[in-house]
Amino acid sequence: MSAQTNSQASIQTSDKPLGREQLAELVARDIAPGSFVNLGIGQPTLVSNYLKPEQNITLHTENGMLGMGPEAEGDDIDGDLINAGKIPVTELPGASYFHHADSFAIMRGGHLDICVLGAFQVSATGDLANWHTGAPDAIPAVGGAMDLATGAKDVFVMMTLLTRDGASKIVEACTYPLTGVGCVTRVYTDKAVFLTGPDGVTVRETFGCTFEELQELVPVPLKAAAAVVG
Amino acid sequence: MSAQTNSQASIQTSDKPLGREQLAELVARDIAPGSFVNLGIGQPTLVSNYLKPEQNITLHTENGMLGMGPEAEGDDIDGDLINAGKIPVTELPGASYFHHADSFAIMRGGHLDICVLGAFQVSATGDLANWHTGAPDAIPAVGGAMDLATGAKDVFVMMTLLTRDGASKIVEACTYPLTGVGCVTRVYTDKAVFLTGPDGVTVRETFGCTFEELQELVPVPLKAAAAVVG
Amino acid sequence: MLTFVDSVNEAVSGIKDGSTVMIGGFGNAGQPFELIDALMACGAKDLTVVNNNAGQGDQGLALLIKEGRVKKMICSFPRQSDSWHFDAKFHAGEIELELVPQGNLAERIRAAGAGIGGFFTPTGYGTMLAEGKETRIIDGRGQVFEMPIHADVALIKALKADGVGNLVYRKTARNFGPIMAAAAKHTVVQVSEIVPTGGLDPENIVTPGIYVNSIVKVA
Amino acid sequence: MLTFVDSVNEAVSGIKDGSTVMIGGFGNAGQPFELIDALMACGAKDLTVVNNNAGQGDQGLALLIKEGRVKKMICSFPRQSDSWHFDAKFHAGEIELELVPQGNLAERIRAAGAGIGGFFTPTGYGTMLAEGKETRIIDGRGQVFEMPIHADVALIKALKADGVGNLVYRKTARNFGPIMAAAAKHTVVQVSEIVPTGGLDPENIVTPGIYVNSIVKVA
Repeated sequence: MSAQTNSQASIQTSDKPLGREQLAELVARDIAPGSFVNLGIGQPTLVSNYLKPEQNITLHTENGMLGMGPEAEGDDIDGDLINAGKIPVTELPGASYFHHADSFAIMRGGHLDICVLGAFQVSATGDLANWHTGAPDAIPAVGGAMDLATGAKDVFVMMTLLTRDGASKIVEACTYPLTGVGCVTRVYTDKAVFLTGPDGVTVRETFGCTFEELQELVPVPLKAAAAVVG
Repeated sequence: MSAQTNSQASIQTSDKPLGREQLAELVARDIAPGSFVNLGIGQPTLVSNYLKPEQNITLHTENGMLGMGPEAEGDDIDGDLINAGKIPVTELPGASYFHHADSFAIMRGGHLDICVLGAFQVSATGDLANWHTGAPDAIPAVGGAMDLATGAKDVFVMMTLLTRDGASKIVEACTYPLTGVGCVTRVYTDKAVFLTGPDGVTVRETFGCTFEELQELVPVPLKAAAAVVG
Repeated sequence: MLTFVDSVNEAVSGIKDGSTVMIGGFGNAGQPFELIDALMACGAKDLTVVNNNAGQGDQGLALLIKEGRVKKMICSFPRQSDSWHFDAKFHAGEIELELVPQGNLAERIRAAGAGIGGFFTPTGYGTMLAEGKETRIIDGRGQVFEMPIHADVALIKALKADGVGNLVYRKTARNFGPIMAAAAKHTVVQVSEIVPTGGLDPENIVTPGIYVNSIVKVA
Repeated sequence: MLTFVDSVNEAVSGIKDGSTVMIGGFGNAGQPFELIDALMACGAKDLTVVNNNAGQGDQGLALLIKEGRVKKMICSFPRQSDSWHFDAKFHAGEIELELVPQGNLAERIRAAGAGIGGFFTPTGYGTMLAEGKETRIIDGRGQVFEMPIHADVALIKALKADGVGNLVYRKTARNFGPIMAAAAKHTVVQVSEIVPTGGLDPENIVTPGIYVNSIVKVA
């Protein structure tokens, strides 16, 4: 019991919850050197600001490019060079262009090391819901979300842990329509980093709360990361 | 009956059976201007010698090229530029190269107007047997034959009508292993040109024999081409 | 048979009421704006349109939808901040939507061009977009059966064409062009430049001329 | 992870007994002769080899077969005038043959790289090569179900690589290279030239570096 208490204490790595930028910086730091990565639209795009040149990360955009550079500004803006969010971007040395089927073959064939996505909900077994609120009058739009969720070797989710109403977005089973089944491997939130998989949810670290406080917020049983326990 | 006799007489367009070169010339003449064509290994390759520049025919080779030119000679021989028969060829202006899946997509997707193939047998309904003798000790080798037979809009066969033993290669049902089912649309032989399809076998023209003499040789009911009857 | 035509109106003249029309482009990149305008002008209706989106703002595909000329959209991302014409038609029940994950859209278009009768993919398995579709477990993964998407006509944009219809594209404007060109019975291409045959390197052709039927140069 | 290695022997060191190895090339064009020689030298046995043919003459793949290192061949055209080593092993019942129509071979390799679980194709329907396989009628055509072909290692030849592993090929030597690179867990490429990153036009890359693991320059 005291060992567990120790473990719970030791995984709190920050006194405060992380902000969006801090979270992006953390995700960037966790991406292994040499990885091929797709950053989803919205919050995941922030990660690119914190990737270091020595990490040698190659960014993929599903509209047909590897080796995507930063957002284009001023004279560099070229209407033929955009990312999946339709924002003008730049091309890095070593870039390549390909058509949509070849681009999605990269995703679907399991060649991307990591994709980073936003989410409405993630289940205890890694199911992802991030494309559709399920509201009867909502016009559904899926884009490449299901291909990324299903195809990448690792699917990282970035989100706040709680909804505006204070409900946990990590849930026993998703109530929103699914994007993919059992696909999420890691969840980065303002309050903790979770590892998800067939064995359930493991907490790697917490921010501004203890393991026990976190467990109070999340309606699925949590484990503390074994590596940190020792 | 006399109308039929007339028709039978009128479709004899040559006093003698055609030789291999004459047959190749006839096939070449029958290919519509602007067509995309794949010529199989062996006798069909001869057709390329009789294509006229004004026909504007584009040749495809399944190992990854459109716009193939004549066989290469002397200094033009380049080990990286070969046809499906592994013979050095040349490149014409407007040529393009692509990988094997893209090349077979051209064939399998129905984009070739015509392929010309050799055959062991063709059935009354256009089944093709041209890849395997079926002998128990034979090592089977199929290459692209099934893809061509199944994919091209029109499949022309070039062969002698009779085997060395005098048996018709146009048969009620193939006894050799099939390459494709109901795929052959036209058969060019030394003794006649046949149109094949779901409605049976129609004789377009005969060489060195009458319709009746031809029917004696071929064990399936023949019709004379309606267009020639008039 | 390849023809070079003088006007976009002539280029789209083969599009009839009830045609299935693929339209290239992702965002504005690769969108054949002038051909879409010509499609608007030609009057064809009851169209099934295949595009990644369902029109934006008050132009192009959005206008075609507004005017009630599109019976059905096959797309992956119809909802955008300025997709008000589609939104209105959809809520009024006046347009049919087949929503397809973007990778399935691309692969189904590719399958049509490559003569594939259908394929299994993990994308969409276990989601509402697989409802009513055949599924099976292959190598331990749930997979969904998807069918090819064929079209009567494709309208696409390329950078250059040569005299035999070989095409090259520019940057991410390539997107759906090459696969739509192969999937349609009749492919219409607007290009910025026409070069003599032999003017494009055979190693760098992205769409071979066999897939191209009509080319029009747009200034 | 991409590495540039100094020798072909080092390049093939990941090949183990029982590996499935794809070997590029059609005829001599695109054949990675030096990598095949290194595979011969490394001693790995019980191999499954995927190649269009089954070796010719007394070199390369033919030697590997002669030495009994190949348990199974997956190919479209094993019988050639000089395929005597394969012929002998086959007649002695010492090698297994999976004969695949060439287009199915290419499409199955492509499917592996693209994450397709299987597909239906008209090629082979009604023939002995469809015996025992699932079939169905789609749009009035008989079709056969074919599964992807994955590999542990691909050995291919390209013309040039840049510093991030992007590849370009030369003429019909391109053939199986791009699809095998995508279908294997580990892709080894022999190239004639290595150019600095940025030295290949992004529009003209045929195999993006994401598919490449080891590059060796062969004089």
